Amino acid sequence: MAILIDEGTRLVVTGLTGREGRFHAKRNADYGTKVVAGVTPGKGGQEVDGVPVFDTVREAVAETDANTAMVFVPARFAADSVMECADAGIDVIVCITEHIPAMDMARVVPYLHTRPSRDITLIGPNCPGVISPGKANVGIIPGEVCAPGPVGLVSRSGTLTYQIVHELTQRGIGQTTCVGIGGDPIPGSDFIDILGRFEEDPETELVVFVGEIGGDAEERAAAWAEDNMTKPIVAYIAGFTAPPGRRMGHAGAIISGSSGTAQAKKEALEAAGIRVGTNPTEVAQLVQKALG
Amino acid sequence: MAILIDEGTRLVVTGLTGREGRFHAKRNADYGTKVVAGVTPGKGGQEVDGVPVFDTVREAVAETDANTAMVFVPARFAADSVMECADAGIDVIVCITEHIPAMDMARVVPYLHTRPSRDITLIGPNCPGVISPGKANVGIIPGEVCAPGPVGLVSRSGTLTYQIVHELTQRGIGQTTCVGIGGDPIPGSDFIDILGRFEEDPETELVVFVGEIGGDAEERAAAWAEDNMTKPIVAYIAGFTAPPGRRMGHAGAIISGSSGTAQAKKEALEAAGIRVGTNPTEVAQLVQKALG
Amino acid sequence: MDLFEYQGKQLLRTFEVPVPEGRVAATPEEAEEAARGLGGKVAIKAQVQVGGRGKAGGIKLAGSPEEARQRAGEILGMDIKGHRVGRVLVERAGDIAGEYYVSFLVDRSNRDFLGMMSSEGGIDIEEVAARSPDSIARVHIDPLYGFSDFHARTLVFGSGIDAAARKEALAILPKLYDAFVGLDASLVEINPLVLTGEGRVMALDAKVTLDDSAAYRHPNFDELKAAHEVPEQERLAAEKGLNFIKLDGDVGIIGNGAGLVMSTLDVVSNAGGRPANFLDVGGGAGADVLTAALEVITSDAGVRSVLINIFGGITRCDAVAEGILHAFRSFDVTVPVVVRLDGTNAEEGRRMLAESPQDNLIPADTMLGAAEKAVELAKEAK
Amino acid sequence: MDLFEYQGKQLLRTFEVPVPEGRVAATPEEAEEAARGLGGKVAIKAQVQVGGRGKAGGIKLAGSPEEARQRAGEILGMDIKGHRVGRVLVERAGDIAGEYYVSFLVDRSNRDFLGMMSSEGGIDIEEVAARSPDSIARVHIDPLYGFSDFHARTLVFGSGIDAAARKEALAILPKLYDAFVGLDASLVEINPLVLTGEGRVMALDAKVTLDDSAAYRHPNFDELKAAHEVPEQERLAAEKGLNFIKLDGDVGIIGNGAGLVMSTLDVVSNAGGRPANFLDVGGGAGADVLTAALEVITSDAGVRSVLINIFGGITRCDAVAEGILHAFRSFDVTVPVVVRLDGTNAEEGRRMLAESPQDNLIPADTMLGAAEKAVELAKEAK
Repeated sequence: MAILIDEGTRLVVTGLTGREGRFHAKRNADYGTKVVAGVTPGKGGQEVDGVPVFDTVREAVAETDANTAMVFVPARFAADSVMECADAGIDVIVCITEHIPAMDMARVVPYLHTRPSRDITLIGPNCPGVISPGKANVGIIPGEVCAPGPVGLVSRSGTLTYQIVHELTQRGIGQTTCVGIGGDPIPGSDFIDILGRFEEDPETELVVFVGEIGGDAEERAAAWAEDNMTKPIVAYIAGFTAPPGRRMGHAGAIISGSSGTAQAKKEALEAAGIRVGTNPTEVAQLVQKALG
Repeated sequence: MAILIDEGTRLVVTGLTGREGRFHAKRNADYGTKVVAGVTPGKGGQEVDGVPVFDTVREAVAETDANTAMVFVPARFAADSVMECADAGIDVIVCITEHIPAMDMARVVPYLHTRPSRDITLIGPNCPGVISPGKANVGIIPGEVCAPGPVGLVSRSGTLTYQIVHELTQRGIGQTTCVGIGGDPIPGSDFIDILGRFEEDPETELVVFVGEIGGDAEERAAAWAEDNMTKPIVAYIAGFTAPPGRRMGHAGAIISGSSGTAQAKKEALEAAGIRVGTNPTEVAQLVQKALG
Repeated sequence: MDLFEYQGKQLLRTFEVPVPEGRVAATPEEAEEAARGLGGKVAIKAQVQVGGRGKAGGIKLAGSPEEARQRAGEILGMDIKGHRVGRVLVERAGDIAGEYYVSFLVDRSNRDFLGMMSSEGGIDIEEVAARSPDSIARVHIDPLYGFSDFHARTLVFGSGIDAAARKEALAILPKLYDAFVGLDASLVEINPLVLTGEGRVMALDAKVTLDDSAAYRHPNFDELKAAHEVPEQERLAAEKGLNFIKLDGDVGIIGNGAGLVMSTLDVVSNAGGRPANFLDVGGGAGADVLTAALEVITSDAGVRSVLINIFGGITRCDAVAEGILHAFRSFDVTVPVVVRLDGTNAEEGRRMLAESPQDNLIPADTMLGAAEKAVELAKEAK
Repeated sequence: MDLFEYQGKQLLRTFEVPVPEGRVAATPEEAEEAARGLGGKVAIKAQVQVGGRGKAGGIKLAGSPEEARQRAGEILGMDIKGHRVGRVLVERAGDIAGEYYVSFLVDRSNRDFLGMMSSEGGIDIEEVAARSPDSIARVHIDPLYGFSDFHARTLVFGSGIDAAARKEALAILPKLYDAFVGLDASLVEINPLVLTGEGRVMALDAKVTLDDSAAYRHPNFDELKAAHEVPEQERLAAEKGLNFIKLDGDVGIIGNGAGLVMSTLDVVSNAGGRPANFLDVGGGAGADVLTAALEVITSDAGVRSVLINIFGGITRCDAVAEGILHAFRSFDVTVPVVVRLDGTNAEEGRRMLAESPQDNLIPADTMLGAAEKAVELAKEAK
């Protein structure tokens, strides 16, 4: 088992005919992911590396039974592409595109969450994607650093995720699934959404949780985990010495009652009984210890 | 028991200081309904027939624990008033106001249905309201024609509802609750929503269902009832000899695959095992027979 | 309100939806002048709110201003399925390379909006739906989110319209949706949307239905409405705020509330009668409204008897009785009037009627009884 | 991007939000002319992006154009909490009858928008929240539905602002919301919103933060940005598409990805070092980007050692190595550069670096090891 993606994943890639889309779709396919379709309006009927291209996601789904989508179109078209995937019946959408305006995501995320009788999961935007080692890779996480095993990982960061996964794998600790949720103001999925899935996944024995300064997603996740998670969690927070940002200012701080600093997040996590490593190496050591 | 409203109903009336609002709120209070607050922006602090008036619904709820709202403001302010009630924590909203633009309801109804962790029921707009005889009356249904008993009634019509209730009461057949859902293109609640509640209400033994020509709400309800209702239903459809409307034309007809005629609705209901009376008197006779 | 084609196109133009250049004419001379202004070949199109005008001879081409006058003369005044042609639309005509169908409407069942597009235009969409359902692409639009680019692509690529028409169609669809929402329409239907010989895409016809409830936020609503010819009695009733519809039987019907009125029509039919007309006095009608209603109903020459069926809620039956009695005092009511009152203050109302000396004012106890009596009296009066 | 007060007000004015009449001045003479144009009493306000400018002497009143010149001369060039005052806003000043607070912002936790209003304005909202939380009304706004009249009433009546200010405040709030959404802002904060002696309500201050990702749909974005003074090195880096931040230590840091860079800063600090600056080369950086990054980093005089920490994903480590080697060939790199490579093509990259004859190019196997080495070398260099 794994979460979100596995051997049953049939991937449609929007923006497949673009340089980046084609490059990463090829890497995902080489990893073993079933990349069954691409979508670029007006290019229906073409092929890219043997993958058929359609004009619309709806057509791609009808012809190939795609059940998962990777969105790789430029920022100004990405929100629309995410909705097209949802409308076409895709339930797991991974949006790699960065720099999507927050106003777009502020409308798309609630749109996805309120489709009647549907449970649509959006990962991202501005994220490295999802990998279930040995099963499927959707996104840009380098498959070589991962290995199958009992750890679930969820992270707001990209390369920092690779670093931590690398440290785990080097110690012989594999992963069920690694999920990069992205660092945008309004992510499709937050820590809580993914923690809940790991809690329900029988193969995941422990969860690694990688946060950053800013916002209060880590604090909320800590509170939620205390009440809802039975599996052990090891956390890491980046940004203890980063210069404070100006984003949101006073008004932002009084919404959440949180300062958003790494120290505050660490304290919230520890108060919820979650161990926090001071660097990626220590995180891997804590995981090793916890798994016994 | 009853559905939607009962002895525990604490009613806030928006538009209480208007002529119509005041008149009907008084009638509802005289019937025994607990009318605890009115709302008119800028008139907070006043009283109407002993009922305190507040500037906002939020304040009214905070001060009086109102749990049900009756919306009686003019059409151009009604959609906003409905949303204000929802935002203030009210879960049962009865909107009497007629002539609300369909575009407004097209946005308000899905808005209400997608509030996270909330189950908000809107009855109406353009409806006569809800009465649970002997318990509470919210709206303009004349309480005198009703009596407590085992029949649940749901209707798209106003005065036709009174006629049918009257026929039942005259035969000694009382009602748990009578619900006028209104005849607008996009109603807050449709037949299915209300049938489901009657099915779950232990005191309701039989449901009377009053439809009209136009749309396909009756056909959908018939199909739903066949699969989901264990309680007997007696139906009435008005408009067998009404001249065909031009509304929606061909495009409308192909959406639902239904002609929207009374005959088509009757056939759909009968195909679902529901008896259909040819006039209000016969409906009452069928109910009498079914109750034994 | 259903708009005339020319009105719909005028409004669509304000949303930048391309439509052929055209002018409205009410006389052959105006049509000639319009054709001269437009230059070249023109189409003369009857402005009626009924389908099939083409087959009925309501659309003709003209190659010159003189011919335009002649064709307009043939079309103006025509009767198309009961609709008299009072105006024609004179439009520049050109080659057509493709005909499609597109519409936006309120989908009551799904509580959302529906967009439809088909590669087969110019014929009834119902016919297309029956014959080649796959040629119709449909997309549901969440009224909260609105129309996004993918909705347009779903319609354009899904319907399989000609590749040459795609780009402009993709640009036109959001404008049509904006018009649909911005006009408070319940239907915007373009049939056909055409690809011209020059490769342009435009709306060759337009069926737009506006929401009367939203009239208050559209200052031009009354002006649009004024162009519609309404039968004299309906107009008279409308002026008094009453909803009057003419039918072809002999029992005049007054009731309060659409459902009760429809039910009354059904009951009269079941009793073997045929309604001559009906009039809904709505909720909370006072004495003056009833007097006016009776005046309108009895002014219909086909009426042999009248059935007044009132169930009082907001409406008070004593006020209804007062209005009826006032009508009898104010003008000559020659036909029998059967009155059934129930609900609020019904006893008082019945007492007032019972005390009236009028022979042709007949109280009834029940709706069924009242209907039977009115039908019987109408038959006797023949 | 955080806007200057005068920029925020310019934009709000386009959404019909009332603001005092005013002009920007960069010299005392311009301030004098602005004051003459406005007439009467004016306020001279330092344009800096930091709170507390009033207490710091950054806001002064002037009764005449001459006095305006004098006051502007005092304020221009001031240093307010590290921000140099380059411009002042000269605004017409009047009596104030009430001061309130209002803001709209993206609420990340609830994935919606939040509107806040308080009857206590002119002071930090955090202070108000701590002292009298009941004076702050809050309303969540569904981005799909937007701002409705009841949201405005909830804020206005809920905050308890003066009755005399209600009507205009109710009219201003939807405009502020329109500005918030229309500008792609993440924050629009008016503190204070004032009731003037004449009974008008207007925005006396404005803090507007725009979403850089939405710049493409705002043609004026670059112009607004151009008014912001950026340190020379940051500007240089930005021109090359790099994200450079100056700090006050001695270890220069280059990494790929914000999270990894932040983590590297933390690890350097834990190893007893102090970062001099950091530079995120982002995803997929090629050789030229690394060369440029090294050039920017080493041009910082405070740098005693450099730590390059790359985890290759899209970024290929061989390209990174090539860029570093190219930098060493292209310009004089005098400080030691510790390089740690992992991920895509790491072996090839490490081999390339190992073959380099440069003494001050030091490969490291792990992130921790690399950080310790860089810290040690920085200390040695002192």
